[in-house]
Amino acid sequence: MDFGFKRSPSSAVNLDTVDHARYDRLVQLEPDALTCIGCGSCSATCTAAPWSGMSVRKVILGLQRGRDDEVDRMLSRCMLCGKCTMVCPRGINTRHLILTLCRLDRKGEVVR
Amino acid sequence: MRERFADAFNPFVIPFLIGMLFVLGYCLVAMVRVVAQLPKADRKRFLLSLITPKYIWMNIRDIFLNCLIHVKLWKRNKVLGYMHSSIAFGWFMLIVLGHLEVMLFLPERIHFFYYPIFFNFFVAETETTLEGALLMFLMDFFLLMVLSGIVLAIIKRFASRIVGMRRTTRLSLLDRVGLYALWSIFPLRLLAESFTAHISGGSFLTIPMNWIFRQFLGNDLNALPTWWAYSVALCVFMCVLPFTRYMHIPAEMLLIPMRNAGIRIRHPRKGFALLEVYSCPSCGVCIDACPMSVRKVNCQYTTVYLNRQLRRGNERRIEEISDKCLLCGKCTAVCQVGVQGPELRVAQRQRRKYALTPSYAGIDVQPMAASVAGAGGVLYFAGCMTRLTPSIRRATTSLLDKAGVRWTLMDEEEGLCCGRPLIMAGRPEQARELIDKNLEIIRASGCDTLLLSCPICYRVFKEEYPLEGVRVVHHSVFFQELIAAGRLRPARNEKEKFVWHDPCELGRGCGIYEQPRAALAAAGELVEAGRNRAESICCGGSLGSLTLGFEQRRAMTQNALDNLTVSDPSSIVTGCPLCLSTFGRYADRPVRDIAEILDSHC
Amino acid sequence: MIYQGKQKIWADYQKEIPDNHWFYVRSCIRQNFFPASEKYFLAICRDQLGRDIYESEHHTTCAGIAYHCDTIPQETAMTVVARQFALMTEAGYENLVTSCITSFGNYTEILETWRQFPELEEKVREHLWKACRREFKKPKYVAHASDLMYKLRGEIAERAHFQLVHRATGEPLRIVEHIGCHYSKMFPHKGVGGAEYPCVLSGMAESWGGRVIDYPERRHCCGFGFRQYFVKANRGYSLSNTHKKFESMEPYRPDAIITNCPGCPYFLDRWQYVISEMEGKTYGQNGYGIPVLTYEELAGLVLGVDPWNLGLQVHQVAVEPLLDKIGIPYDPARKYLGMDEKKIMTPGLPTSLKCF
Amino acid sequence: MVNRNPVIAVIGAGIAGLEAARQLADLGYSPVLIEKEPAVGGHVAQWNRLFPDMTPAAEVIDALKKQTAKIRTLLGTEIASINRLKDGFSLVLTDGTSLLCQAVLFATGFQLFNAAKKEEYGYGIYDRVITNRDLEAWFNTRKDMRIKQPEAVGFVHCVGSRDLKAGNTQCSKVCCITAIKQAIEIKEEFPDAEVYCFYMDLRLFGKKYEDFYIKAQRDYGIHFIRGRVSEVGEAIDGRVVVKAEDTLNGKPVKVTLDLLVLMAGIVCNPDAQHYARQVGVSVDDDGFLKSRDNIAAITESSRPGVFFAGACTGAKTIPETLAEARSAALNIHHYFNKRK
Repeated sequence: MDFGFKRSPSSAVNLDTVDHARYDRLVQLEPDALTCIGCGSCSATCTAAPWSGMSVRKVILGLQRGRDDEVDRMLSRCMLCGKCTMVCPRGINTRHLILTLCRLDRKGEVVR
Repeated sequence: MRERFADAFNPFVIPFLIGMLFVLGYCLVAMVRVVAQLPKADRKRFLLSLITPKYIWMNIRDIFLNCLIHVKLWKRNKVLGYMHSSIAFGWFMLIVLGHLEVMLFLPERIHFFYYPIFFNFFVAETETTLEGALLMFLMDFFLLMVLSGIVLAIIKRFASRIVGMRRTTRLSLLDRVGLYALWSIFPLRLLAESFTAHISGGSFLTIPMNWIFRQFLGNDLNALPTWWAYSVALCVFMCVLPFTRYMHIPAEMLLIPMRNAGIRIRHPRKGFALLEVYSCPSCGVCIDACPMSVRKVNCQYTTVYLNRQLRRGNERRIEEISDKCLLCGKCTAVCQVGVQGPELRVAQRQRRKYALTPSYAGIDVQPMAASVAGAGGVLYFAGCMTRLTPSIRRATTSLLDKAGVRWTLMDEEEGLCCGRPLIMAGRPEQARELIDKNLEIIRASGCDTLLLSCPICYRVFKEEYPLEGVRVVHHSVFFQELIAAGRLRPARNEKEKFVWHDPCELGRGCGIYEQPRAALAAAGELVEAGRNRAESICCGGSLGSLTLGFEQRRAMTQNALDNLTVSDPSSIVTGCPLCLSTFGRYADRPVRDIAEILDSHC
Repeated sequence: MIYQGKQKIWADYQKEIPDNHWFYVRSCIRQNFFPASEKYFLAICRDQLGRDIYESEHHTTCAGIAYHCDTIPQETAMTVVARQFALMTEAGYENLVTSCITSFGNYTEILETWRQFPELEEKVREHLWKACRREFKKPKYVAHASDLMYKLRGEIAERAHFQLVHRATGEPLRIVEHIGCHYSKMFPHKGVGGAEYPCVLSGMAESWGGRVIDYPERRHCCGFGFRQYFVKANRGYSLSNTHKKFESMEPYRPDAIITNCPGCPYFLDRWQYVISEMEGKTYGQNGYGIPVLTYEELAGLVLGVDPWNLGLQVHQVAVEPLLDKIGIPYDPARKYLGMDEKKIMTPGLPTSLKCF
Repeated sequence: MVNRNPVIAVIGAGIAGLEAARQLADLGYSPVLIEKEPAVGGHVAQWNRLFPDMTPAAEVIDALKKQTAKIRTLLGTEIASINRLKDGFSLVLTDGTSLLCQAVLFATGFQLFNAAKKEEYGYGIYDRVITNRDLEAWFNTRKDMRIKQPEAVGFVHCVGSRDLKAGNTQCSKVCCITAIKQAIEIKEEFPDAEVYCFYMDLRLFGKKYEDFYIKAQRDYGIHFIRGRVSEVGEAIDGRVVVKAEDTLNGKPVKVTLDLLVLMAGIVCNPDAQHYARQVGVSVDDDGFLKSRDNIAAITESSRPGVFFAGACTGAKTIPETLAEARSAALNIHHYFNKRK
């Protein structure tokens, strides 16, 4: 019988071991991504957000925290309407950032 | 009238023959390749058009007007127009007349390629006969015409501003070779014919020169070398032609019938795209036209260089150039041969491979349902951008109410993107998914008019959505009609001075120029921008560019604003939310959407 | 690690612990898990160190478990606690020492609440009177039994038969101290050494010859956390906490874990078995687990009490390796003999955790 | 100009004291600088470079020193007691002498929060945990065993600021920008090191601060994590394990660092409170000296003849402090003009 003896996975992110290859490549191609201040304007204005939870802020952060599945889930809902780029207070070209990310595989290589 | 040489041959014609055969052979092969690369349907369509009288006439006319007379260029710039047509048409006439002479006097020699070209060497004619004198005169006349063109060309090369071009293209090495060959051909012909004028006869140009030469050197010795030089110059020109911008001369002759047949770019590198690339004369008109060129560093991203890189197959540069462009379409508008810069670039963007492909199939459109069934029902799609410029939406809906239109919003709470941004980014399949979703909503609404206040949306709904029975209309047009029908009565205010900015997607994109102006004229005084209509300057905010940074766009916006304010309007009016917010950022005077203006006057 | 830094902090968190005359309240669960611990605490204090410690058979639970499981309101708990105070007052004592950490936390929390809301205290006095006609004086001092033993550690060291030293190498044993959350995390100044670096257990371990090791997850809860363990759905969470601690202490190769809380030793001990069954992983040296002792058991060992009388046989993790290291004699044959020297049942052996 | 030249006791010879004394001297008064340390310059003298232009702190101090060279300065001297007289004050100094003056200027400055009080961060317990001051000292001397080729460095903002539990609910104002400055300097020293800043809020209010921040992000790739460090532990190799919540991500984060720098906040100098009580000047509930008015008269106390300059009334940046010192001098000048 089941006594409930199991190990729940830890939700903590270990920055020592987290894999951020894709993020590193991204900031090479789109250095402005570094200047994100997580203000959330992009998410707030996002056309896809209401039904998909898309958020460029979370994408940029998620990549640094190794949450690639979540990142891909969000990216695959973006419609490239470009509103996020219009509102970004730091002038990040979020639209191209998304396109660039879609071209990178998990290892951060541009797919050919 | 007598033939000078019994064997009707001289070795100096050999270079010319080589060049001639080479260039003809090359062009033939190239032409076959291009046609072969077309998709089956397109090829059929094209070949059919070649035997359809309507198209035949159209093609002949266009080729004559564009390739020889360069009417487009005349309209844009008289000097350049004269320069090009004098060379092209003059040369053409020299060839025609040459053949005419042969046909008239020595029909049996017509099968010699070189005879018409070097007629004056092989045949001694007297100008005493009428036709002789006439032909001689015409020959010299057209030669003079060409020479005048050449002189202009040389001036243009060294001081482009004199002929009214701010920037001109950087020439590649072969281009230079071709250029100098071209320049030398006609002076050499003049020399050659002058040296032989006392034997073969001549006219107002060659006779006097012949006389001058005879004062200080015996001609007969000089005659042959000059003919050699003339033939060699021709040879050089024809041999390098396929590898230089001069390839546009033959290419355009194929491009025109294909375009007339309605062929479009289907493959980024093959068929029609390839043909367009080769049709580019790298004249550089697009450099000045391109809104990006306000910053000199951006000149390298203009269409002329895209075509050059496409010829060279330099993938890195091709990607750079393709992604930088705003897709405003200005280059196409001014291009003499009508190379479609934006379409070419989008095609390149479509080549990309992606690790991640978005999908919208899962979206449930139920929450977005809107209903406005029945005749006269207007479904208003405000669009994503309009959410950042709510004034447009408010003004539009208020105008609809004032005109008593029965309407409903398609994206009241939330909505989907129209798909145009995805298409611009080179992801048409994904756009297709969105289009299907939006179609569901539109069809379900039962509307008979789809109203759009955003040209980006308007264009894609018009071009890509199968909306039989539903009228797709931009609000500027819709309101103009309401005014015409007297359902809207704007109070005209003389004191207000409006300038209309033609949004790229609305103007060049959909050819809508006059209705907005008419509507504005009803509200106040309408003034024009320095460059307007098909040549209006992109606001710099376009979604077309993937890589232009925010700061880089500023200069373009500023330049567009300077162009809009030449006649000092009291406010700048546009019909695009993107232009509105982009201009609004830097404008020194109010920027309004046409709906706002009309609403405040009704 | 700068040891002086810790000493400085310890100096800031010294609580006054009277030397003698205590009223002792037992823990609900320890009597079942570690029956000998409380017995030997009293034995050591009374017989060996000659202290006066009184306990009343009338005292009940402090209701801490029910309170922390959200099954009773604090007022009820307060009234129950008030009754314990009444018993203490009646017995003529004013120093309260508790065996259970949660009780200690509970008493401290209630007294602190009364200090801030005297009206509540009045109300509870009323309740108590109505319920059982009793009255009480608030204790002068509330200490946890480990506080007391910390105070007496020196005297114990003097009487020590054994040192916490590896007999073979002469190296001090590597001891992990685990403090129950309710000891000082709520009121740092009520615990010896405060909340961040409590020295109540490390003090004992060191004065008895051991060396305390500090590892990143030192502060972490054992995972019991009442609702975490009692609610089956949360049990995985409870286990994960313990697992996290073991993973963090493993590289230090600890010889023993000592605790001062009813739940912690139980879970630190039993979860080692569960983890070994689930993942085949053991944390002690060569296949054994890390022995987990209560501070009373440790004191007992130091003072030369027979391991089986201390009830070390009811531990899941085998203590023999530790005994061997220290050099404490024991008779394996007597391990599972009951009080009456008759054999009680011998437990079956785990699959991967080495035991005897 | 006043006929006699009154004596003004300037308590503290940090930048506020020096600047005020210099201005007073120029106005024709005779200020006396009283400094308990053996040297002038206060905290700034211990700093290496100053935000946002990376000006060497020594430059600022040397300039002030030069301008105050002629002013009477009592170094290594503390005040045993202050008594108010009919029109002035008498100070008894620890060197036994006493000083009569007509006005007292508090330039007592601040004290760095004692980072050891945040026990969970283990300052003074873990070798690899240092404070902003320690780091500046290292920039100056390059002598600190704890700093050698770190691969990962962390900065904890708001240590002892905006923290009820640490007894200081105020924002220390300069730590955010200091942390960014020091992070950049660390990155310049050790370009390969990963640098993390753990912050609650980033308060970059001053001129060019935001540019500085963007520079730190874009040019130096410094990671900013919004979340307060909860606790620090020591790994077996002596590095420190830092735990925090990445609040923007809603997940706990854990990172092992070679060096953790605590941004100790600014609290009032206890001596100041002590002297203030003696002259009957009240202490505000934030622990700093209470100005007569926090908007119109920040440099005036509620008592005639007692004036404030600099951080004794609250955390301040260097330019603010200097400006205040000047305005205090001017206040004193008007004060004497009125009396005459």
